[in-house]
Amino acid sequence: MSAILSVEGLRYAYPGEVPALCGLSLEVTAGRKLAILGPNGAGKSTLLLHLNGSLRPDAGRVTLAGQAADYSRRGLNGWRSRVALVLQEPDDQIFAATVAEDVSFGPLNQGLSEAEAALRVQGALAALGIAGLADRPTHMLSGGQKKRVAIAGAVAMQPEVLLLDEPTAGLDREGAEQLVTVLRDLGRRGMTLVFSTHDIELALALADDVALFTGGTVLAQGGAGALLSDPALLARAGLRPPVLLELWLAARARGMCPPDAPMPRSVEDLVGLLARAASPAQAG
Amino acid sequence: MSAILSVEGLRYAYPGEVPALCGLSLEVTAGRKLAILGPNGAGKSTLLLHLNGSLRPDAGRVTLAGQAADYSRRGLNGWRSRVALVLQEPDDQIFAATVAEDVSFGPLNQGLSEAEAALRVQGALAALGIAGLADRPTHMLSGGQKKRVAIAGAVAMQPEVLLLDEPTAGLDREGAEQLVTVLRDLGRRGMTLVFSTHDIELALALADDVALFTGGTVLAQGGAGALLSDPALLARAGLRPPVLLELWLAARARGMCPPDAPMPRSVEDLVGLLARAASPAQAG
Amino acid sequence: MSVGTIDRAAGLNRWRHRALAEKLLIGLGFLVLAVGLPPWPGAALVAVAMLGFTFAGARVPVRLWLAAVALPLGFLATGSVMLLVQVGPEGPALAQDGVAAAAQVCLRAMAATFCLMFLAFTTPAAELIGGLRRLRVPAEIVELALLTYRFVFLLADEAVAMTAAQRARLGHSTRRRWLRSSGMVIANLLPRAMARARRMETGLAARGWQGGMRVLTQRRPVSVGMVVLVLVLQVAVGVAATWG
Amino acid sequence: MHIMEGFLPASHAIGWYAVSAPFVVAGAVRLRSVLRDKPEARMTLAAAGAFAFVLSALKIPSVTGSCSHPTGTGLGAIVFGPAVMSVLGVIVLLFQAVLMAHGGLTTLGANAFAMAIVGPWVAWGVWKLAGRMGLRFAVAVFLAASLGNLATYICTTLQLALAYPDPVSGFMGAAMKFGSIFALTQVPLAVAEGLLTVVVIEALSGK
Repeated sequence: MSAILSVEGLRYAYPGEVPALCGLSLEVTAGRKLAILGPNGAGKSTLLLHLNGSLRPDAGRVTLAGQAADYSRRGLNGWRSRVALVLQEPDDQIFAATVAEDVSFGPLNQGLSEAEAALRVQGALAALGIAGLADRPTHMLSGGQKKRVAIAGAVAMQPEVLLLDEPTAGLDREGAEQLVTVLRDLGRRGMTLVFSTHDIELALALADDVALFTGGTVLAQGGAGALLSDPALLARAGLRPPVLLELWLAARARGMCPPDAPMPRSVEDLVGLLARAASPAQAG
Repeated sequence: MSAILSVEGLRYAYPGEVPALCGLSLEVTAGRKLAILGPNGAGKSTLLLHLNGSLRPDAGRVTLAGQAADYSRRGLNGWRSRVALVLQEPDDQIFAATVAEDVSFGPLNQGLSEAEAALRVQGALAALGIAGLADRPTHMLSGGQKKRVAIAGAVAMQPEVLLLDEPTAGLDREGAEQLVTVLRDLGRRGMTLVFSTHDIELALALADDVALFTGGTVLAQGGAGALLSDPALLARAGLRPPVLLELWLAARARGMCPPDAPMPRSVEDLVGLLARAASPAQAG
Repeated sequence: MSVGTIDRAAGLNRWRHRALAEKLLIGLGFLVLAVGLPPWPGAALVAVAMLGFTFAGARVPVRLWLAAVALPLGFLATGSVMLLVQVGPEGPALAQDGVAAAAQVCLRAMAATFCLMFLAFTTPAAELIGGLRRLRVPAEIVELALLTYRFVFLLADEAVAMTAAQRARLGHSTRRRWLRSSGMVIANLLPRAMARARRMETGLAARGWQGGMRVLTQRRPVSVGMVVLVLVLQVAVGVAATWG
Repeated sequence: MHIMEGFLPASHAIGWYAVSAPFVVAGAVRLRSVLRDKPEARMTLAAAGAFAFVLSALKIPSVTGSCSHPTGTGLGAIVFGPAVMSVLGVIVLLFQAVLMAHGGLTTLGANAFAMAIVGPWVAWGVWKLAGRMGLRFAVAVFLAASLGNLATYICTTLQLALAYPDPVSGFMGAAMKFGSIFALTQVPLAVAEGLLTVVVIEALSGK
């Protein structure tokens, strides 16, 4: 368990505005999926922009694999090869005419040959499940497709860490579920994921760890299970537990669930728990 | 129960594209809240644009309070005074420098005097719970505030029907809940609401009736309770029931809920049902 | 027709995957013939050939094509009326050779327009712009054009949405209000365009952008048969028009 | 008013390319050095170009009851300067040709001269002059935009008259012919564009 990225005492204010980050510290553990969870306007995007050097803090520091951040042009290039950022709005990152062209942009910027870049493009499109879209003009994609193309553009750079700003914003449930599957898959291949979201259900479905954000600081950081099932803590960040956990907690409080059972992550889990409690004879 | 708006056999294709609406019929009952529910790309926004005459169908017809739609300039002006439309993206509809100025845009266009328009603005801002923002510059609003300003701009025209495209898109849970409260309130004052959404939880929380959309047609229209708790039907539209109803259905299937109990609309409702079933002695 | 209608058709027609060079040879080659040869029978032959390539070859949807050609034909109608009339000391009168002159111009302009329409309907604008690179246009200018292309669709969508929102609030109910509303749309579009530019800058920097905008472009193989066919046709048209 | 594809004889098409080329090449050279120093200026300029394009696709009502599209040359010249507009203007004209079948490739030189060179420079000149004369802000904007628009049309008229001189009265007669047709539609449009630009600039400076 090593911190691949960490920030300490980060402060930042956009010129002429109130501070967006007010002395914030956070660790990103290699190989895990971290949700930056909080309401809109809490400073989540601003933090992500600091994690790949797009913004430079007013005070505090960012450390990449133990090394203090290097904001020289060269330093930034190396940093962004290791830590890729996917913005919330895919249209802010997709600029080329076709999907394959667009995804090749990052690898070519990394100085790869055309042949290597072509392989990277293939690999990234396959990983995102959009190999069939390679020749599609980028302005003819649906919202969900655009999102995946933007992520493929980052994945093609083979970063160690992938930062995603509100990855499921604007997607319908099916689109969001497909994306979660793809992201889980990337995590399984060893990529570290950090994503911001105001959607606690997404955090429950995808995150190993959660950092609870509010008003430019981290209220709490820890394992997803513990944090997301603490209604008092969530309330302080203006959030409510996921419906599933709310039910679980309510049922447990009334003795309808075994108190020592693990947190349910799906409807099936919870129904199983309730059923076990209702007919204890079947329980393990 | 009279239909204030109805469409029959509506067909529409954007030039050079596959049809967005393929022979669609639908009724909007006065005084009720109708959710147009379906995945992205199902044609929901296109339908809303037909309901206030922004688009003219290739075939089929739209009827407003029993009268066939009149697409003359005069007819459209009258129609849009009675049926107001709020787009998904507030930035697309907020133009003026301050909130009050922006909200006055519609009433002034209706030919009201400045004094009358000012009253309308006051009323609309109060109805949306943002009277305090009247003098705020529009570029200094948060996402949730912008949304309410956009709705106030429509409400100030005192329409009979309010059409809303994805009203909670991009809002966090708190913002969405506040908006739902405001919209319920408008409904209580007699305004007919039609909103599109891919969020089945929103439909559950707000709608009286639901029209289930997929691929440019209405799969089913009916009361929210019956439709949203029919997993087979929802699956055909690429949707899953709300987590709450999924749990309810799963629990009922296992005999953990009374089969004749009404559909729960909140976590508390469901826990109550489960508790009643677990200790039948307490049950009514 | 919206801003993207023709370009969308260009991305969907049967010849979408033909090499750019072939389509340029057809479109530009015949365009040069249309303007360079005597209109009768040169331009007439070009027009027929282009209709063949457009509809039999690329299978461009006729209805869209007709909608797009209406605008230039409107211009042609007004323009050629001018050629029918002459203005002398005793006022306007029918020009002596006016009919012949107008017919010639009409023929040439129509043939040339068909060539332009062939290119527009079979080749996405981005591919055409990419072709400028090979004409040694400086990379910076080509990249600027490509980014402009990208922004055009995004801003056009925003403008369409803003206009729809204004209509819904009766912003076009009188001419005066319409003018004012249009001004507001434009005034709101400019800062949004600039904000978009800034966000794109961040987005691309995150992808290692250092100034250049190199991407892998797919070069499609040129079909020798097609090139020979086109060249033979062009020579034939040239010969027929010059000695015919 | 774009001159349509193929409307000009070959010699005129080539001639106007030759006339426009120095302006556009000078603009491109200048732009290239700007872009080398500040790569991020690409984004801003591309956004400006797209803005000009979208502007030209918007319908605005004219005083006579017809409606048409603003040229945006005045607004562009005031906001971005005329030198930049020469290159952006050519890019926009190219897109108008291939995305809307508006204008053409053989007539690109002639259209560029009218819309990307004459219009912006006249608008910019009027804008500067009006400023020096101490005219009111709104009046200066109005004059710059409407005269820039008008200059574009006068230029197009002269281009057409040069190509198709009247059989009896020659170039002057043709200029009157084309001019009288355009005057009917274009003068009100120039006024509309002037008013529109005032609304835009005032709203912009209010933000």
